[in-house]
Amino acid sequence: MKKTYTGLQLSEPLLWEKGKKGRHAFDLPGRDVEPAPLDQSLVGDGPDFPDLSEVEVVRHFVRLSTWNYGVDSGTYPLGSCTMKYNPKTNERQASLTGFNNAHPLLPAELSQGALRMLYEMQEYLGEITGMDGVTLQPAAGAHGEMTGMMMIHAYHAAHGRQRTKVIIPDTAHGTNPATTVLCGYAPVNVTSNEKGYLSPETIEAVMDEDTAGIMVTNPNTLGLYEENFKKIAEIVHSKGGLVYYDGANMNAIMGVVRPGDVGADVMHLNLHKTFSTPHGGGGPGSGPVAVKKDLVPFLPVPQVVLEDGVYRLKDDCPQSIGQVQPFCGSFNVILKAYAYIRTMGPQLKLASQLAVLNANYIKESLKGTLHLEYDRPCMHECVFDDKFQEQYHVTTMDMSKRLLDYGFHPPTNYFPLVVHGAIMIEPTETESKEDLDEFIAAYKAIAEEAKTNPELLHDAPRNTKWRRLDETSAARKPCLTG
Amino acid sequence: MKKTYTGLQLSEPLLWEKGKKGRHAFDLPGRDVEPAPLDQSLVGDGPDFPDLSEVEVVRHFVRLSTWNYGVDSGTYPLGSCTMKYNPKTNERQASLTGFNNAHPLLPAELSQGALRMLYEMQEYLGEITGMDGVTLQPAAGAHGEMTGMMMIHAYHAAHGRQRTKVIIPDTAHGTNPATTVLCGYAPVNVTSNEKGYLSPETIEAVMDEDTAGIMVTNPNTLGLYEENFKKIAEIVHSKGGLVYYDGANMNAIMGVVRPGDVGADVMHLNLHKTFSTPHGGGGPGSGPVAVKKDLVPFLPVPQVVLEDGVYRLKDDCPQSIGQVQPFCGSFNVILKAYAYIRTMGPQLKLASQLAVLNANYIKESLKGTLHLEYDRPCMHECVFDDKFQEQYHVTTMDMSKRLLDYGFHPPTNYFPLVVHGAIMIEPTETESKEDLDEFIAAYKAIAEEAKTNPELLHDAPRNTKWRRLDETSAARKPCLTG
Amino acid sequence: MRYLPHTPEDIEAMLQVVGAKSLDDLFATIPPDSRLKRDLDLPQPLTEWELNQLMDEMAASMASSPKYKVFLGAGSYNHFIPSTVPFLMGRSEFVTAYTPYQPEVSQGTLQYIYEFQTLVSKLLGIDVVTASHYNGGTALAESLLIACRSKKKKVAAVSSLVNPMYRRILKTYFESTGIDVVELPYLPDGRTDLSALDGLADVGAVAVQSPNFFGCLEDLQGFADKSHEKGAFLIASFTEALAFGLFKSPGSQGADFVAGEGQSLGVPQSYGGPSLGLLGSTEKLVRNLPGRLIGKTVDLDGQRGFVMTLATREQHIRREKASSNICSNQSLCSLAAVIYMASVGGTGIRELAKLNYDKAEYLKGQLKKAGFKIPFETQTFNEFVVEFPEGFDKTYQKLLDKKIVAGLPLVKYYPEMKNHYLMCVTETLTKADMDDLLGEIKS
Amino acid sequence: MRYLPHTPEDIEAMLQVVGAKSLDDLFATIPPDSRLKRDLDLPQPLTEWELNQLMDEMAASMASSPKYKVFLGAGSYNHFIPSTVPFLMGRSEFVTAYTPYQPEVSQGTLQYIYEFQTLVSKLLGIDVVTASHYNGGTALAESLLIACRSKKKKVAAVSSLVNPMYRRILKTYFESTGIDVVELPYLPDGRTDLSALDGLADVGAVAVQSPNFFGCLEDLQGFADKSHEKGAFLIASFTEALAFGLFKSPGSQGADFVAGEGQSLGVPQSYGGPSLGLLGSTEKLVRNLPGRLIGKTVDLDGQRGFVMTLATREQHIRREKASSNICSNQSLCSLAAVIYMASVGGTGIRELAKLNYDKAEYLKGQLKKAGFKIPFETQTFNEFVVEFPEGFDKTYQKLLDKKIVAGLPLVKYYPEMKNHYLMCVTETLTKADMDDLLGEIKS
Ligand SMILES: Cc1ncc(COP(=O)(O)O)c(C=O)c1O
Ligand SMILES: Cc1ncc(COP(=O)(O)O)c(C=O)c1O
Repeated sequence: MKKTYTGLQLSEPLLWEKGKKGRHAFDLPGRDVEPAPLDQSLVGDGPDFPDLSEVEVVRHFVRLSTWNYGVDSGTYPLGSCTMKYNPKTNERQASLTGFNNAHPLLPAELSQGALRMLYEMQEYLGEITGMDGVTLQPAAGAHGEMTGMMMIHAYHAAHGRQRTKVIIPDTAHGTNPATTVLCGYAPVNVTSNEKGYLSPETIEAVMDEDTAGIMVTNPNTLGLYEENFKKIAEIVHSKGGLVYYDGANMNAIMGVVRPGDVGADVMHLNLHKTFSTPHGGGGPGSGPVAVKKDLVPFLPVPQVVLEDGVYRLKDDCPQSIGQVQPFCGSFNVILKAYAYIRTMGPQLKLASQLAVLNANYIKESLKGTLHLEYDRPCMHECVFDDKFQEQYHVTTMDMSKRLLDYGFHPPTNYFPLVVHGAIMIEPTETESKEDLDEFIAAYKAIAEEAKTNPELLHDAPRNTKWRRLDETSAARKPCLTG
Repeated sequence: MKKTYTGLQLSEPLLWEKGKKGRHAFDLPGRDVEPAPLDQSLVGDGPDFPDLSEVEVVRHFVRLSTWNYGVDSGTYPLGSCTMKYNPKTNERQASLTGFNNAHPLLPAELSQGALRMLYEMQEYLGEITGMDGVTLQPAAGAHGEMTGMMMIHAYHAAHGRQRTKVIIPDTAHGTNPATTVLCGYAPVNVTSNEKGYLSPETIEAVMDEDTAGIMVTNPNTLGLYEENFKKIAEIVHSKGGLVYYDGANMNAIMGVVRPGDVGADVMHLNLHKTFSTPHGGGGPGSGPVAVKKDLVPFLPVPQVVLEDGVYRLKDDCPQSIGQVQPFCGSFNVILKAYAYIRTMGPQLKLASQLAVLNANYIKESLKGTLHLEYDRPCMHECVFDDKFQEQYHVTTMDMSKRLLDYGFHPPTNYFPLVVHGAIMIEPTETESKEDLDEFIAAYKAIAEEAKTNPELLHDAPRNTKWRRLDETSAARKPCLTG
Repeated sequence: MRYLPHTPEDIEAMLQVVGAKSLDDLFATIPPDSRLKRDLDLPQPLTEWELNQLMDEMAASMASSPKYKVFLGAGSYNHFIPSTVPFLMGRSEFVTAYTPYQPEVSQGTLQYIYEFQTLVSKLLGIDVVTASHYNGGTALAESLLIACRSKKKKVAAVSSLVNPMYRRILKTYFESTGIDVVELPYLPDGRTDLSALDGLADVGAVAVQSPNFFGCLEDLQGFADKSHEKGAFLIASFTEALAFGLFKSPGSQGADFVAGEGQSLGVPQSYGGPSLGLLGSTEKLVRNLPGRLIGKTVDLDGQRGFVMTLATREQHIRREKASSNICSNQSLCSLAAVIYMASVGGTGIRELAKLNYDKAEYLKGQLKKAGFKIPFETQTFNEFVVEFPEGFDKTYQKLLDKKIVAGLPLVKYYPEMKNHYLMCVTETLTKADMDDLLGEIKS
Repeated sequence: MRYLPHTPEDIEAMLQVVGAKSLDDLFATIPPDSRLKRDLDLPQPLTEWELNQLMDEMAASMASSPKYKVFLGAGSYNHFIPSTVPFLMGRSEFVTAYTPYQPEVSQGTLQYIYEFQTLVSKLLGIDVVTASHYNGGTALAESLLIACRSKKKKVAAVSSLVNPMYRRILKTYFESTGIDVVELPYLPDGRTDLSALDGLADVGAVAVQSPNFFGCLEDLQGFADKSHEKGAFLIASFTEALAFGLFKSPGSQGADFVAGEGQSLGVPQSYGGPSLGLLGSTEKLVRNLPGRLIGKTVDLDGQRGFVMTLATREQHIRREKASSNICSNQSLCSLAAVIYMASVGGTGIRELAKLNYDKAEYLKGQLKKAGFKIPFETQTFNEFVVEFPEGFDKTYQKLLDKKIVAGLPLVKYYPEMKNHYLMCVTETLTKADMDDLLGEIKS
């Protein structure tokens, strides 16, 4: 079993509790022009920032960083987030001056490298998803959802009759219903069957000519493949609806299933999950959207095209929904994902296979220890809950906090909502068998502690620099700036 | 007072306790040639290295790093080591492909950038030291000492009569006597006076025509300027000897004193100390040697020269002592020091002034708390000892270990040897007044604890991931490989 | 494959535990007719060394500064970024973490976001700022939506001098919302026509950018007063946050929401992304804000710490009732920004802003002197419009060959602005660079 | 100055505590006539941005790979270094620490050095390896010194095929020691003449490099036997440590000391420095070794940990009786090496070594086929000697213009070797690069 230790972690105040007026950590370029006169009535006081020396800045952020746990620290099986290893070579590529200092409005002839990368990326993602058109613009998964749903909206508008509703399964990520509303549709919530996925009958029952379509996450957030996906798509299509495929969980099925082959009309990918780009602290992401032929005219502009051997940005697309980003999307993120795809090639399939292998290995190894609501072969993640521990008054949260003491990042807790007290574990393929064995052993040890010494869990974490934080009072009297 | 916390630090086994055969974290380039036959009798088994994946390698070294304390973590007042801030921009410069991938035997016309940098560095160091010639070859301070002493040896040889002895003060760094012996001289040990520096009489008494010269560190390792330096140099010169100036402490006097102006014949600089280059874990260093006119012919080859606007390496110098490095020295280290000098310019003097200000501030602030053997204005460092704490059976070491619990790196202990139980504090100029105040407060608190609760100190450190390590058994049964 | 740690023996042993016969067998729950029968048609894997070569080549093809002298702004600004920023941002513990769901091991992230919120709120002169939005355009779109919804009104009035790329985003976003976006025309002085508001009814929000797309400073206070009079919120937008080092902040001029772009603050241009949407409001409106907020609290031992807070606005709690669908944000960009702001400091940001201003004024003055027309007399920051003589497009092409990008032709965005160019000068361009440009233009 | 945190008020307050009137006053103990009366005559400070520009220009002037195809070895080798190596090496806690005097907060450094010692000892097949020496040349010099001293003999026999740069270092080092360095001639097969030892008396150490400067593998076991017979130590030197991924290690062939260069193992060439001196010995001789050694131990709680050990050999304890004067070493380079070795792995290093070998053999074979002379038939690794026809120096110059550096002219180091070139091929050069070279040479 993995043993962790406590050790020295340095304290560090807030930025403005440090510093002194007149210090700086930035070189002002030499002044080579005269000061120009100014309309004083427009001049402000300037922000009251602290002044710090370079050493102070460096130590501040180095110390802060040591309070964090990342994938480079250890196993980070946060379900639904695909916290796989972020290759270091991708950072090297993304920091090349030619890319980093490129202005997004440079003439096309002077930015062929960037455009080529984007163009090829569109092609690769089209192949991976089995779709006909791709936009790289959306800034994240949720942004992709919105872009996709707006295209569905535009499609129905173009077909002469707007619809009012969208079907949302109970396993859906919170972004799905939120997106639906943002795009002017009312969500129609439907439940999954006792096996954890959608029954065609359920959809049949609600799908009608006022329904714009359905949003399905597949594999769904229980980590299960929607076995009736094709059938459901047929039902939706038969009523003139469209199928939105939430591809955030694509890490399970690259090279195995192409959503475009099984009935998806529109989908997004999370490059920052499936394609290994770092999104420290919450982002940045990139959520490309891929569509079938019928929806290609509605793709946002600009699109990257190849004409006569020259890559160009095209924005004269009359049916396009328009723009969702000022420029070409999260270029630097896309670049890292491109580097990843070029490094993996068709072996992306192996990554998916091993991601699924890892998840099933955890599922099988822990299923006596933690309660498993849906005991079926899973895809990239598995969802347990705390039913076995209820008798000891130990919760999912308690076990997660104890896991911190053991040196692991906990899984996702209390999501998906369909499982009470959910423990959603997504190991990803970059964890080795040894890593998984240690993680499994830790959970087993904790489950044992839950029986013999539940206080240990209620009191956890104890090894971390901070103990549990008071979230209630934080929300009651919000203090959002210092 | 600075408060530190314990927190989670992850454990990590040895490299070969991880991994599995067949993994790798390195891409073998594609094979584009046929395998060639081999004389099997010459073929070995290959080293029994572990096979690790990239994730395993990354986590291994990230975790190891978190067990270390560096200048970027906090105050690191290790006396005699000038642990100043290592500017990050210097790392950027040193990682440029043009420099990093340059072969040292490239024709001169194809390496003008590197040669120009080296040439200008020779010039700058000549100006800073007040000397006439500079070699950048030595790999570290001790290597510089040896290079310098070999030049003195060659000088005497060229002047027809070799000498046998070299005068070494009791405050000298251990490398000085060791170097003397390596260069074939016998050290003549002399003591400093009651004020902590050398008296001319002491030197007068031992200097003779069999003595090749003297090695003087100035400021000396007590942090004091050798007030009689000029006089001593005259004495040594008058008997035909040469003065070796150990410039490792140059951080005290840049722009204030130039050794070449006060009688030094040969000296070395520690670029990795005075000129801010990182030397994590013990190196790499760079120890350029500067000499007066008379010794220029003996400088090692190759030398970097500028002829007709082209920089070249010159090695036809008949009197040269020869080569001390295969190529041009620690190029990448010199480059960082060059970047530092170009960034500081004549403001190097201000760095020295503030280094001296910081040391004196600590000296004045702690002198009631710790015993100060030589109570005089100091240069870049000050040397206390544990005499006040003896009565509580608390040693210099105990206080240092307790300082770890407070989140500081301790000063140098038990050096220089002339002060029993020495506590040698060199803050450097990059520490702010606030940093020093916290450090002073910590020492005061510890001195108080020494009185009231000495067990705390004997038991320290307690907050670190490791407690005191058993050095005795490590040396008794050395285990140097795993 | 160096990212995949599984040896054949590992796979064997694990399959046995799982009870599957092969890796393919793991996908047995997927109907066979849904599965791909061939390998993905992607280029074969590159080694790290081949990848380096490919990327070096592609990067080398870009007309990036400093190789090119680029007088472009228009929403993306070239500013010097100290080497400490990428260095510190590159720390594994920052880069490879995610949303700070477990605050006990995420205080690094949480504290820097709290610091980010604080410094940005000071810069923009507004009470509260979120942990980031995708970019200035989406921040503006979402704030307009929220403003109109909370006012329950059907019209959003938007200055025609809001960045055209942002206005296109608004158009897209508002398509399915039932809210009308009405554009406010601009005046001959390069500012938005405040009086155009008079004719409008049912206005929930007014959006004005300052400095606006022509670089001109708007009378935000005037817009605030008039908006409030009409029962609407004023949303102040911006693309060049550095301007507030010198000029009055939008918050101090009565804006209810601020929504703009923070790329200037230490985020590389990177061909336009990822960027850093800044979004804030007065304290009253905080519960309407979309996206993450970090708040101060204490732990069980009373130690100060930070947590995600007011999450009941967010999709993962509220689902269809959330104030936005945003989930992942631009956290690493906000890290860049907070390191940058800490490095520049209060004293520095003012000097830096002044230098940007002075440089742009130099070029403006010299262009004027050389006989070119500066159509708008209004105060600008580091961008301004110049009108060149007919046929300048040929000179523009010629300048590209000389590695100078002489501003942005405006005609694409404002058809009436033929031969007008938007010029931007930051601290990265020297007087010599400007004189070169002037020399070339005049000859 | 961004590195200097002192404000004028700080300085004032601190001067007061110190009792000095001014910063100059701090230097009152320095006699006035010793002080410099003017400012240092150095170029004025550059901003970070000016520095970047200067450095970019200087770096761009270098004929570095991959811009140039460089067939040079001779002690510095171009090998691919995974991006993880600089990334991990760049961790603040590694870079900005120093000698691990306080083991409780230096276990990161201590463990990696212990791992370094272990992996290098495996690679070289020797019991013990130090924490590093300056470079292969100084490691060789110091080991020869120690060997002769501990044998109390006056002659060091050194192969004439030891890297000439190293032999120059030996010459310098031995000038003042009273020990004679005698060179052993080489044979027509490109190996050192073992029989030349016969005639020598009072030999304390024999130094042979394998692969030698001509790239040829020496009969180390033969040298070991003969050296031991003569009561001398065999010191095996090397410049290309990667060779031992494929060929027998020096330790396994009877060497008492190994002393060579580890730059190949993940350390950038960087115009020759800093490099990585590797120095090791059999267990018996460990107390003679110069420089740092890290040993395993436990802490008070019995937890495994590491410390500097056997320090009584070192100058800071033993002063004039130390086995060497070395103090700072090449620790960060050893960090690069241990990360590199861990990345390549046991399986990988063999394949990589084989690939180097095969590539060099390809070029050798093609050159032979094209009619050029390969003077030595002995087994080589990734370097070999070729003799080109008279007048090849002009072709060589022409090739430089085509960005090809066609090996090292040997005549500078071996006057008898006119028109001979030392060619090196590592995994970084492709068949296409070699074919280009061949095409150019033949035409
Ligand atoms: C299934 C699913 N859909 C959508 C999203 C939203 O993606 P993003 O966070 O990039 O907006 C997520 C993210 O966690 C997800 O897991
Ligand atoms: C005074 C003095 N001289 C010489 C040296 C030796 O320098 P290096 O460690 O670079 O060999 C040192 C290093 O600590 C020193 O302080």
